[in-house]
Amino acid sequence: MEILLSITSGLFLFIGSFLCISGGVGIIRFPDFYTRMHAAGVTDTLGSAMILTGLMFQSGDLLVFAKLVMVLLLILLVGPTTSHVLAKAAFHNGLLPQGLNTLSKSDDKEDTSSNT
Amino acid sequence: MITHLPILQVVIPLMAAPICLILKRPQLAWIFALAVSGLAFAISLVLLQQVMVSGVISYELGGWQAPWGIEYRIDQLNALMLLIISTISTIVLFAAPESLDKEISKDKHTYFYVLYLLSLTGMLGIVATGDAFNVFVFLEITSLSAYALIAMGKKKQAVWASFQYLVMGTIGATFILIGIGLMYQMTGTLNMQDLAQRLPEVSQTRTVFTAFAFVIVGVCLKLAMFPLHLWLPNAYAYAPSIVTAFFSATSTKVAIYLLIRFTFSVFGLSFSFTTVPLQTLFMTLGVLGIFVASISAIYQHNIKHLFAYSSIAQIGYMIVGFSISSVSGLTATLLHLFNHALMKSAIFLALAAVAYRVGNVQLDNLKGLGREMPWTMAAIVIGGLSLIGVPLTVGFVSKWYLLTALIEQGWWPIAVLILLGSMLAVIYVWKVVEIAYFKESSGAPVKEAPLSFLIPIWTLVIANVYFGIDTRFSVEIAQAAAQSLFGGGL
Amino acid sequence: MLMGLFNNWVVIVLMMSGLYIVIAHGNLIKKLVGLTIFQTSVFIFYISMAKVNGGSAPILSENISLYSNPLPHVLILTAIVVGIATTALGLSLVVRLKESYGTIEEEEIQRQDNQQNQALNKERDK
Amino acid sequence: MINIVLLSLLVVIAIAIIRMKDLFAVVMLTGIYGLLSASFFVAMDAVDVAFTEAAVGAGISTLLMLVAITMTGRKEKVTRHKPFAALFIVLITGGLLIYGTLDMPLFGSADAPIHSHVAPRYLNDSMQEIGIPNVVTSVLASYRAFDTFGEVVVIFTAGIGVLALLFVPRRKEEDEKIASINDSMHEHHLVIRIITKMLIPFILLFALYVQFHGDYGPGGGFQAGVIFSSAIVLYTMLFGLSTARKVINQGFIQLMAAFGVLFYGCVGIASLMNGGNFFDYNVLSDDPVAGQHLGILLIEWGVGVTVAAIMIIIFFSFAGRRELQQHSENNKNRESL
Amino acid sequence: MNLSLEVMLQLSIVLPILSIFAIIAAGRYPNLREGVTITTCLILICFVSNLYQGLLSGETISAFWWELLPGLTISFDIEPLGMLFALIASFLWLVTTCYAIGYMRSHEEKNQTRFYVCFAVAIGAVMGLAFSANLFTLFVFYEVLTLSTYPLVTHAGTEKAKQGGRIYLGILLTTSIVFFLLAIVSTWFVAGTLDFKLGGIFADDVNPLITGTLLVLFIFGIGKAAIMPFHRWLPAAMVAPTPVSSLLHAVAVVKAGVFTVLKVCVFIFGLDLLAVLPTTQFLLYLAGASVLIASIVAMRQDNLKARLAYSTVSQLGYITIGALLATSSGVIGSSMHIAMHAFGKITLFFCAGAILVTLHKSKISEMAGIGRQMPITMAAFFIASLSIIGVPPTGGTWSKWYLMMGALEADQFAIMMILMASSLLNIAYLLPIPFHAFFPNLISFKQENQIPSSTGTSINTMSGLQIKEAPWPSLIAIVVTTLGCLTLFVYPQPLFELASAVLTGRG
Repeated sequence: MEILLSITSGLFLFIGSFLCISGGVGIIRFPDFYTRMHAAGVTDTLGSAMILTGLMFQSGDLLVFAKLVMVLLLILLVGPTTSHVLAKAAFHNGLLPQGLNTLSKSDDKEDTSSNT
Repeated sequence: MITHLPILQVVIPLMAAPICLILKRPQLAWIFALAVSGLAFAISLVLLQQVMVSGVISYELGGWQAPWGIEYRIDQLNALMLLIISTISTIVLFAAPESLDKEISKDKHTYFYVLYLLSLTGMLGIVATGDAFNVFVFLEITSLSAYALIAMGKKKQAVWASFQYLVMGTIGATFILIGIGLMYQMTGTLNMQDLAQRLPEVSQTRTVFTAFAFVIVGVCLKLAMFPLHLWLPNAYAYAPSIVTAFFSATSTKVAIYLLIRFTFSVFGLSFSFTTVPLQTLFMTLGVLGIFVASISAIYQHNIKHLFAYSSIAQIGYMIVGFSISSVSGLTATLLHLFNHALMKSAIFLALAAVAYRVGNVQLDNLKGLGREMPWTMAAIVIGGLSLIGVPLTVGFVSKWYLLTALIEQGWWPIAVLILLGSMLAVIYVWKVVEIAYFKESSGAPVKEAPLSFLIPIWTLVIANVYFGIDTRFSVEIAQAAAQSLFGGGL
Repeated sequence: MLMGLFNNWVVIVLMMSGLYIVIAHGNLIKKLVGLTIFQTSVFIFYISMAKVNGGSAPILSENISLYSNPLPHVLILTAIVVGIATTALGLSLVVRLKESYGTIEEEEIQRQDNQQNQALNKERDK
Repeated sequence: MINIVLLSLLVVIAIAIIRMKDLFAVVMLTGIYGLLSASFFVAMDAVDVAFTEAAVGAGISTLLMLVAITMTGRKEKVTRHKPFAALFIVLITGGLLIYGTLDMPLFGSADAPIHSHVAPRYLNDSMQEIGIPNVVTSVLASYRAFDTFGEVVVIFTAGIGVLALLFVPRRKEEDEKIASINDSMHEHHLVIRIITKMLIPFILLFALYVQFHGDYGPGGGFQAGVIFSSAIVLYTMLFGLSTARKVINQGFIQLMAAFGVLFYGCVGIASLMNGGNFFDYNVLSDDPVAGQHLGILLIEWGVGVTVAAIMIIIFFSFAGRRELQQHSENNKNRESL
Repeated sequence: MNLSLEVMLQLSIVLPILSIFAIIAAGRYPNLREGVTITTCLILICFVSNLYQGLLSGETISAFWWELLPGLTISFDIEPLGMLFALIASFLWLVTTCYAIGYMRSHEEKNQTRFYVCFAVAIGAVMGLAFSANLFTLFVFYEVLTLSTYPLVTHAGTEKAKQGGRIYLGILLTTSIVFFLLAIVSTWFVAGTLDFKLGGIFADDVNPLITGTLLVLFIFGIGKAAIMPFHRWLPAAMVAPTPVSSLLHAVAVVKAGVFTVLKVCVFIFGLDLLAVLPTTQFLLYLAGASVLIASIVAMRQDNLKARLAYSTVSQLGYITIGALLATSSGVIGSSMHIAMHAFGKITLFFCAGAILVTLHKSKISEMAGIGRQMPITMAAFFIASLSIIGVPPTGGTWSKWYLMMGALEADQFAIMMILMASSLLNIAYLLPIPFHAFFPNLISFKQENQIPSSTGTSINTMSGLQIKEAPWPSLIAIVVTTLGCLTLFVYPQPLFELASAVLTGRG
């Protein structure tokens, strides 16, 4: 039973760390902002989720397990929101994705001033 | 209640600050602050009397023994400092509301009083505590409230001066923190008296030497000693006049107290004056400080700058007294500490009255004030005379002790330098007198300062003269404090 | 020997970089950043002093016997808050300086002050 | 081994900060610097300190610097005005420090004087005398309670100082104008507002957990106060200062700050009344250990309230100043149009 | 009311200072104010004469006020030298006051109240200085005297007055702070006490080098004695109105300086130690040089008051020489010379003031032929200059005589030569003035006889030219002081006893 648990947690940890490394390489290699942000998004959510589940298997008593579950939920909630806000702010400040140079007027609304 | 006085001395002004914030109206806040400051003054008097009778008072906070908990040790030196700080703060507070009307916008007065009480608490806390790290915490309280108070000045240079003071002050405080850390690392304790016992064994190690160097440099930054004094003139010149009056008489004095406490009580006399060439270093810096500061004081156009530089020169005197490292030398420093507090607060309060009536304190605005504001100008003249050290004033007493201490050691060339220094004081004081009394006033005629200024100014001036004549009180305490410092550590 | 003192030397490098930023850089925000770094490195120095090899966090529990020293941790808790207090005050000063001087570069502020003093002197000499 | 990696990373970041010209990047790096030092503290078994450093060093100070940068501009002038003098001073102090480290006890050695003189009593006796497992909290709140009191006053002073410098008296007619802008921005922030609406209760709950968990694990007044204020700050950033001021008006928050400090002091006065020395919790109730528990709980509560109130005051002052600046710009643009 | 002598001693110091409140109170009514001043002078004179009687009858009168610093007390003790100085000062205060009444009124000086207040404070300080029992009290009153006379010197309030005041205060404060204070502190440290003792307070084993340097410090420190390098303040103080310069030159400031020199030489060093010190010789020649150079410079001065100022510098040189000769007759000569010079110089200044007020002339070149208009003043001027020169009918002869004897005893022949030469120089710069006044060569007299009218008392005489004298109170003062010069010659007995008692201790 012990060996099974440690193998699965080792597996999860391995996948998680692989995803993080790929995200890191992605940030360096990708051409422009948005693609780079996509790579960061990957590490942010999936990579850390994998590592956390791996740790869950390692954890001894229930309290630590519960705390890890809560951290996982938080990450799943906060991760995508941050990347969303990052993209919105970039887009709002006029950073266009590399290929496109003009935008069709329909889906863009100019608003007065962003808060911060 | 009597046994709890040492802690009440610090806690009462401390608790008064938030209460002041709750009493919204500035008038109420002022009365409350004045009452609290008066109470602190009363407590410091009782403490002084107790100390003179029964020697050192020790008070364990939280009921824990000394090295484990924090301990308050009050001996003659602390009691003298507590008395100076609370007296000056009470007297200066009298003139606060009138002077603030002209210098700070109405809605910020309550904040001013809160910060004033906090800086008072900080200083009392530094002086009363017997724990090294506690000194750092209360040092931060004083400095933070000082940065905020200075930045409340009406001109824009005040904010810039306050920022420079913040940068230099924080570097100084962090140096002290490093010094305390190194000391803690070598001895394992933070209590000053415990440090004094455990340091001699490790005193030959290089770490303790570095700890000593860092603490001294940190304190000298706070002290505005000669090479590290660049922040003081602007900070005192552009701060609100009440703040300058209060800080000129107390903040540098607290730093000198720290210097004396660390070199004599914590590191011990033998270490600080033999293993470290402190004596020659401080002697040269002190004398250099006197000359450079006095000469630059002569060329100033703004009077507050002028007297700020003269403060640096007077600190030079204290450093020279300190560096003699003899009982009479230390007595001279402590006396000058007490006297200089009286002199400078009187002069800066009088300048506050001038600023209140005339608006700004450039030298040319002072033309003809000798006739229009006779009482205020008389106070400045008497303050100036005691700066020079004319007999029957406070300045003469401390100059006399400094000279005897110097000649006792046989260093009469330095005694001559000191006298030449006070000669420079004659020049810049007379520059002010000549403009006030001999030039005709150009602008509109100016009324005499209101009574709320004149009463504190003239209490200080009378104290200036009284303690110049009846010196029993100040000399006795200074001697006792010097004896105790030389006698057995704490 | 090296391993033992490496820790302190790195901390000293951090402290000195903090100090360098404060002194060398004219931008006031950069100075405050330098101050924060300088203070944080002092905290690191304190905490690395408190570590005992093999000891665990000073939370008493049955099976652990060796603990690190809790006292520096208490001191640093206080020092961190002192650090943030100074930074907050420094930043408010910088904001006020930007409003009154229009710039947060040390030389420009100094130049404006000097110009104002010279103007004062000229008008007085007239 | 881990701390060497962390320290070298810190050095890299410090060098990067020196080189960087864009202030926004510098502030971000400071945040990372704070976070890395927090993780270093965890490696050094200083869990309480790590928690505070993460919350305060990485969180609030970066936030405040960001707000300051929005007001003072991002670009730093290139010229370094006195590099050699700085280098000279830095080398001297650095050399002195290195000279000082030569006789220091080795890193992590158990026989260093600090482990043998004062600290053992805390580790051995604190369970009997105070009875809470987290020794750091017991030292913080009971043995050296006055230090923490001084430190609460430090944060109170900073709060009042910032207020005194940046206080902007509220004017009625402006509030309506700002409220209108907020509503128009609703769609712009739609996603983040809904997420924060879901998150804020949990942040507040977590703050309370940290507040009362201080005795058993890392946590305590400071961290709780900072987390509580970060929830409020998040709310302010998204829903605008005027709505936040409606939730917590200026008078109330100043009252809470003053109340926190007074509450802390009153615990001490209470122990004075009962005959013990200042901050002597044994006299607070008949059984000394229960007295210690009560005392520590109360002062942690005092610390938490003060720190939360002050952090909110500081952020409100900065945000208020920023709004004032924006209005003056809008009025200027309107006149120039 | 029979006040005990001790109370009288303390009152004589406190009375002038208390009188300033009465003077300020009576500020608006000039007559009342002058009345108050004169009554105070009279009371002071009777106090001092009582004390003089007490001294003669051999009583030791001393008083202790308080201990300013541990070991340093403010205490007073009467001894002959102090008595002599106090007598002169109190008597001349009365004379100067009535002179000032006449002068101030006719010259319409503004803020006269301040003049009388500072005058009273100065006299109080002089009394304190005269009766001080130790060097510390002396130094305290020395400084009070400097500061109280500063407003007098800058009385006019003009730019020139400010310049004069600046030099006056600069030199006096500098010398007193840098040299005098240092000397006092070192003496206190070396000798252990500052109390005046007849044979000197230095123990025998103190090596002469230290006491030598101390003597130099003292002589340079006492700026008021106007030794050559530090005499600049005297001519600079000439800017002040005449009553002030008479106070300065004759009554208080300068006399205090020389009195202190005498006290230091006799009571701190003691004559026998003084004789053996290496530096005494150098200081003697310095004093001699200052006498000669001052007299030569005085000859070239065209402004009468400037000439009198430089003549004071040279006369003070005499007294310092007398002190430094370290012989009994030298000391007697110099203490008598204090009195003689006081009366002589005060008369000269009164006449200068009278000429200024009535004829608005201050240049000596314009003073040819004024003897006809102001016969009494010019006669007084003539007698006073005789006293300064030291010619028989006036008191000056005695003091010059004893000074010569002193020089002879100490077989300082160079000093004797200097004394002789300077007496000749005195004649050269003093006598021509009255001579031209009475016997102008007739040509120059005719053209400039249209003299502007003035408020002086004008008595028509047959010679067709109006006699215009100084206002009557000033005239009285001049006559009194001239008579003083003469009586001092005819009846020098009490002065001589006092002077010789200086060395033998009590009366």
